[in-house]
Amino acid sequence: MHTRKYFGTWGGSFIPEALHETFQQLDAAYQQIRNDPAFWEEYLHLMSTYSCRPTPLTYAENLSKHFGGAQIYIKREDLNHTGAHKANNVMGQGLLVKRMGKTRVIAETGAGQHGLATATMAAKFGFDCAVYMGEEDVLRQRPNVFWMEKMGATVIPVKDGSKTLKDAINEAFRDWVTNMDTTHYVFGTACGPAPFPEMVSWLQSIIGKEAAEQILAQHGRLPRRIYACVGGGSNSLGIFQRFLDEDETELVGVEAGGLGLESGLHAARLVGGDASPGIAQGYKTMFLQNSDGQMRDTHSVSAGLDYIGVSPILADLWEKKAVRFEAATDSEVIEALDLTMKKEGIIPALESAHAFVQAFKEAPDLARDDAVIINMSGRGDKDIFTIAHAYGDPSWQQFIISRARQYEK
Amino acid sequence: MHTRKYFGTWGGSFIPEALHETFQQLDAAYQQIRNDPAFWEEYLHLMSTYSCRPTPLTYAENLSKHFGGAQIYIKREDLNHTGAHKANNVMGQGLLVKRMGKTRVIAETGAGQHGLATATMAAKFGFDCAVYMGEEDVLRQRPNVFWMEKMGATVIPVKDGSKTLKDAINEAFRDWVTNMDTTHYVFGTACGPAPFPEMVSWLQSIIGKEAAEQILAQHGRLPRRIYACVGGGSNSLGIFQRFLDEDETELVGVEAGGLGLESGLHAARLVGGDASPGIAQGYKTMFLQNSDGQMRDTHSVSAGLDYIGVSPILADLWEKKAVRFEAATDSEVIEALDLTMKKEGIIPALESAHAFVQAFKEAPDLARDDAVIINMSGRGDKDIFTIAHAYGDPSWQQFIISRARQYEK
Amino acid sequence: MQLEQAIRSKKAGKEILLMTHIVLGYPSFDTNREVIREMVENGVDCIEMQIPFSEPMADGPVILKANQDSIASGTTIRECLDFGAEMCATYEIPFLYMTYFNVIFKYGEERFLDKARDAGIQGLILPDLPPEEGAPFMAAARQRGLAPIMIFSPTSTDARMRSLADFGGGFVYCTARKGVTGRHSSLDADFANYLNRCRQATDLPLAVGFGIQNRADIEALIGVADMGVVGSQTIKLVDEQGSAAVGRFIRELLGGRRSH
Amino acid sequence: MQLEQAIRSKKAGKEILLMTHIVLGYPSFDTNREVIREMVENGVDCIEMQIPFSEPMADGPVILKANQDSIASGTTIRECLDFGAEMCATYEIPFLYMTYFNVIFKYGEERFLDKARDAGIQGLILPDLPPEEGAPFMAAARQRGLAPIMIFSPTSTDARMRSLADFGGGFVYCTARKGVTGRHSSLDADFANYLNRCRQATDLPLAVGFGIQNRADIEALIGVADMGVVGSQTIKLVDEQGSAAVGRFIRELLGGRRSH
Ligand SMILES: Cc1ncc(COP(=O)(O)O)c(C=O)c1O
Ligand SMILES: Cc1ncc(COP(=O)(O)O)c(C=O)c1O
Repeated sequence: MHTRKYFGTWGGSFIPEALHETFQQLDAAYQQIRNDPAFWEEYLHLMSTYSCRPTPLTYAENLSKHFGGAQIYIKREDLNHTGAHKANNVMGQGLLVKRMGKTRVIAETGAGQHGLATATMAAKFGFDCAVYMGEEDVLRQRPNVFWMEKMGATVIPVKDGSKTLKDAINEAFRDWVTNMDTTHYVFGTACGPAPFPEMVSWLQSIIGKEAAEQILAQHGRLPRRIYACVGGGSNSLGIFQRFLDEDETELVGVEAGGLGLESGLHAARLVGGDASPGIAQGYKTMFLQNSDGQMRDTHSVSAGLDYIGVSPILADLWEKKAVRFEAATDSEVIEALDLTMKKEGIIPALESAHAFVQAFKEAPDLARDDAVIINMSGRGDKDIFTIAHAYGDPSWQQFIISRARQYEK
Repeated sequence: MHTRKYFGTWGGSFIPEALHETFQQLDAAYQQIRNDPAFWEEYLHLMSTYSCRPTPLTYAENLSKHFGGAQIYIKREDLNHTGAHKANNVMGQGLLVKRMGKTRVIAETGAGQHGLATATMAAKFGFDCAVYMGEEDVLRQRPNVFWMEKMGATVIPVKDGSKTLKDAINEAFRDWVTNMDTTHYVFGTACGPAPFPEMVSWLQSIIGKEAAEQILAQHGRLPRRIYACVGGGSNSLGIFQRFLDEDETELVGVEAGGLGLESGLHAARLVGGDASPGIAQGYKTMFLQNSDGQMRDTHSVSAGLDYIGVSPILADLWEKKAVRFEAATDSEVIEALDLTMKKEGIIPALESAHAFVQAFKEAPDLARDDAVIINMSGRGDKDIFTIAHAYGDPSWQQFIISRARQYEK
Repeated sequence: MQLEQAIRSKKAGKEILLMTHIVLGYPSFDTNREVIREMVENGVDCIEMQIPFSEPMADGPVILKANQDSIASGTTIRECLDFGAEMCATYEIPFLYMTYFNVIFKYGEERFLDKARDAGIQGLILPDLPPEEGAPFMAAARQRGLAPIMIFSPTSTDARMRSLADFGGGFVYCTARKGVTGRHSSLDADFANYLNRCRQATDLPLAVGFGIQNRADIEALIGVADMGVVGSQTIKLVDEQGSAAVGRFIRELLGGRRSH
Repeated sequence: MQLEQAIRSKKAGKEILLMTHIVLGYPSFDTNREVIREMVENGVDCIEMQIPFSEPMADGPVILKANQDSIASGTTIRECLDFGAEMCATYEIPFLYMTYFNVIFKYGEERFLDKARDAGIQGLILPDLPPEEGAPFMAAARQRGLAPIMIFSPTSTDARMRSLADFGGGFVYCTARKGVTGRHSSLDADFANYLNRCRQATDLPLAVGFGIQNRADIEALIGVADMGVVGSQTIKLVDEQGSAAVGRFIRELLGGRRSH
């Protein structure tokens, strides 16, 4: 097979000339692994011995009863090593880097999940590792920074622009354009120049392959709907791809509605009318930008969905109406998180909780013998600083204050 | 089969008369599940759909090379739902509580791991839940308290005695002695009055059963040694039991050496000469106590090993020399943790890191074709407050201070 | 059995007997001395002296704290045993030791029993030593004339009570309710039914404790039990008002009855 | 092709040409005006005017910051196009637009090209538009007499250079090294070899940029390239010393040569 560069009118590879050869090599290496069944075997072996694949499909009995409609199943990507689906992509690219003979990896990270996964992979494979992270995010996500450093990675705070994910991506490209001989850029989601969107989606497709088998075994037939949150698009594509040709399954991507689509403070690119087609960070998709083509600030309670662009593959599926898109607001997310913790003893990441919101809205109207799957892309305990803050928990505040006192002495 | 009350001269059931009937019922219920193969099936189903069993056995290639001796394998209990082996015990007891028809569970917790696991189980099964936790621990382990509360559990700070684990256990018994009609006490480790030591060990035996199959598949024969940390003893017994009759496998339990055995500031009951036989908290074992039989304060960097007693089953195996015991100091633990993060991208819990210490000491002297297994009882990211503190990380301190400023306004 | 006889003969002239409780070394042995004097002089029939233990799992907050403070202030088992001997030598009423089994186990079971017998102690209350674990120890106590006091609980079945009674001596300690010491008990119809079951199960005198706090509670026991037991309430009183307040409290509990 | 002719005829009388770079609206259009005047008056042969973009992935810290500050201060594409027209009308030297493709894409490709042509702009530098993506756009530019400037990198193979050259016009922009703008380049043996490869691949004039900072760098280009490009260095200079310092800097770069 050959890499698809365009998905409908979306995608492409808008890269500086200095990276032309690097991408040629990457593409060749990708095609090689893609066409080599031994690679997928090696990948499966790694993921089942180093991470916890197959991840379980959990039947959420209490939530199902609570809503009284569809039977709700949760695909547990949170149980991956490092706590999110990000590991699937990163470990796969790690194997690729080994084949390419490179010795250094770089990555961008927003919430820190992808950075942590990359630092982990680098430790495991013995690569040098630098992680670019917006200065704002470094400040907000100190625990992840701490672990990355402890894994031996260098975390480089990016002080430009909005000091968040998109700026970290630019900075990673600037590094790559200098060090391409030794270095592979481990892109964290199904965005960026080809072959990243396709390659990342392919590595993540393990989610949907497992989920299909599991739902057939547990429920006896395919689900009516699948819900996944959409940041760059990797976890949603990961679970969606397997079901694209299944007529009985509707696919629902949920974007970050932030303070509401009307507020302008959100990160919704495919719902609401605030995004428009554009070309940035090496690819063409729907971007949150102003009429001059300058990228806008985005907002979401979840750092991992707080991004200006979206996978070109999803933009295409959106245009073709093969995937339906919805948005969940910050406050809906906290509510869904709360209910899920109380009813099932499960703590979704704030990102993942977006998918829960939409599933909860729709489950009551489905039949009892319908199943829906929520892709739980990651675990929420990484978000304690954000979540405890969002709840305004006074004991938490007291805890932090007393810790600080200890350090201020 | 019948419950073993005594293991050698250790164990027993030293309980107030008010609990006599409760223990009779518990024992009967336990014997029923133990003799009912359907229970184990149900347990396996739950653990493989709600948690991530079988947990992987990871080959630690880099560490193995680093030490140049035995091949090091890591049993990944950290990948369980809620992040530690505690889930095995708790989910099993959850199924038992359902069978007994009780509607409320209580638990003691030190680090918060067992409390979190119990709160999670209670949410899943729809039980009311109260968790007793020493006031000191509530202050130190606020993140776990936060999550327990969010799962709907009531966390009750215990203000008596040393305000730590042992006091939480006493307090849980006081609750139970009042509310036994509705309530089951989910004991967190292989200690306490019969049938807890045996029951908890049995539920944890899933670890060793899996590990044996996995090491045979991956290494071709049984391991030369197995290392596990020893708090109450549940994770170590969980992996050891399957191998007790295997002559080629030596079992090594690692206790908390704290600031060194000579310092007196440790929690070593079976190594060093500081503990003596005693009877407390409902059972007979080796306790860290003074000559009057008053329990001593213990110390460990890891809250989960910081306990006065140890499983009576382990005391017996110690006496019979069926398990060798060693101790790891706080500083050795931090060093082993550091190396494991850098070499393998894996973050052991501070408790688990004790097992790593001893394995690292011994691996170089074993042959290349020997395998050793380290039982990684839990993940270390729960310990960020302790670990970042132990490293004296200035950015972490700055982070906490700036968060506190936000709250002090 | 020495203790059983003592209880029976004391009971002969009274509606009900009163047992009180102190924690040794709390707040000090000197205060213990004063409190016991007040108790004896004001008509208490029997006193249980608790040797403190760091893990008193069956005690509620008041006694728990007293145990811990006593240990923290340095109380040793030797001091407790010496003090017990002093009290037995000073007063004529029966004294018992109450403690948790580890204290005895560590001290040496035989050695402890010998010391207690030599001191003149008449019984032992050990809330964490059921006969399944303690039968040999209980036999050794009886051999020395020390009564092993059995505990009945509302959760004990009739059969269980009968079986417990076989191991016991002196009297039976019936806990008025489930739970630990300290909280007030309501002595209602269920309670009456329970005490009736206790009565059926044994011929030994019945003492009732846990949450007995005032004269009304004591009155409710008249006719159904042989002895009331007041524990936490005296400790609270001494904490708040000092040992001098104990005499009046005891007189109130006994409905004005003076010492014999 | 207009631009190529201009370059060739300028080069005829000189050892080497000089192209400079400004970021439009940074720190202001007024300063841009002064800086350009200084540049033209002191002998600059060609100027690339960068229309700022929020995500300038190929630019280093100095130009990156200039882009962002310009946008933050409210610079619009309309202002940039108007300013470009003004400069073309004021000075005779060739002006180019440098930007990232999204700016043009959002504005409308045809509309942008028409505006640029009407203004008198002679070429376009678009570091994120390789011919694989931009061939039709490049053709449309050429139709309007706007030269699509191709970029060669040391990582470009000979074949790739030849293929790129087919799409280009005006001159070829050879980046002196890998990486982004701003950092100093060492113009060593590898560099000579690289420029030789560039020369083999195309007949178009060769401009060399990325890290050209002083007269020595320019001298090193004499005989091997047609034009040196100075970017970040001028921005830093204006930041530190104001636009008045630009004239002397340009004269230094040109080795004392005055404007024609
Ligand atoms: C837990 C989690 N879920 C979802 C996302 C969103 O990314 P994507 O849409 O690529 O899955 C992130 C990104 O950081 C994440 O950490
Ligand atoms: C991660 C972890 N490991 C080990 C332990 C020690 O307990 P045990 O010896 O029962 O396995 C604990 C107890 O909290 C724990 O949380």
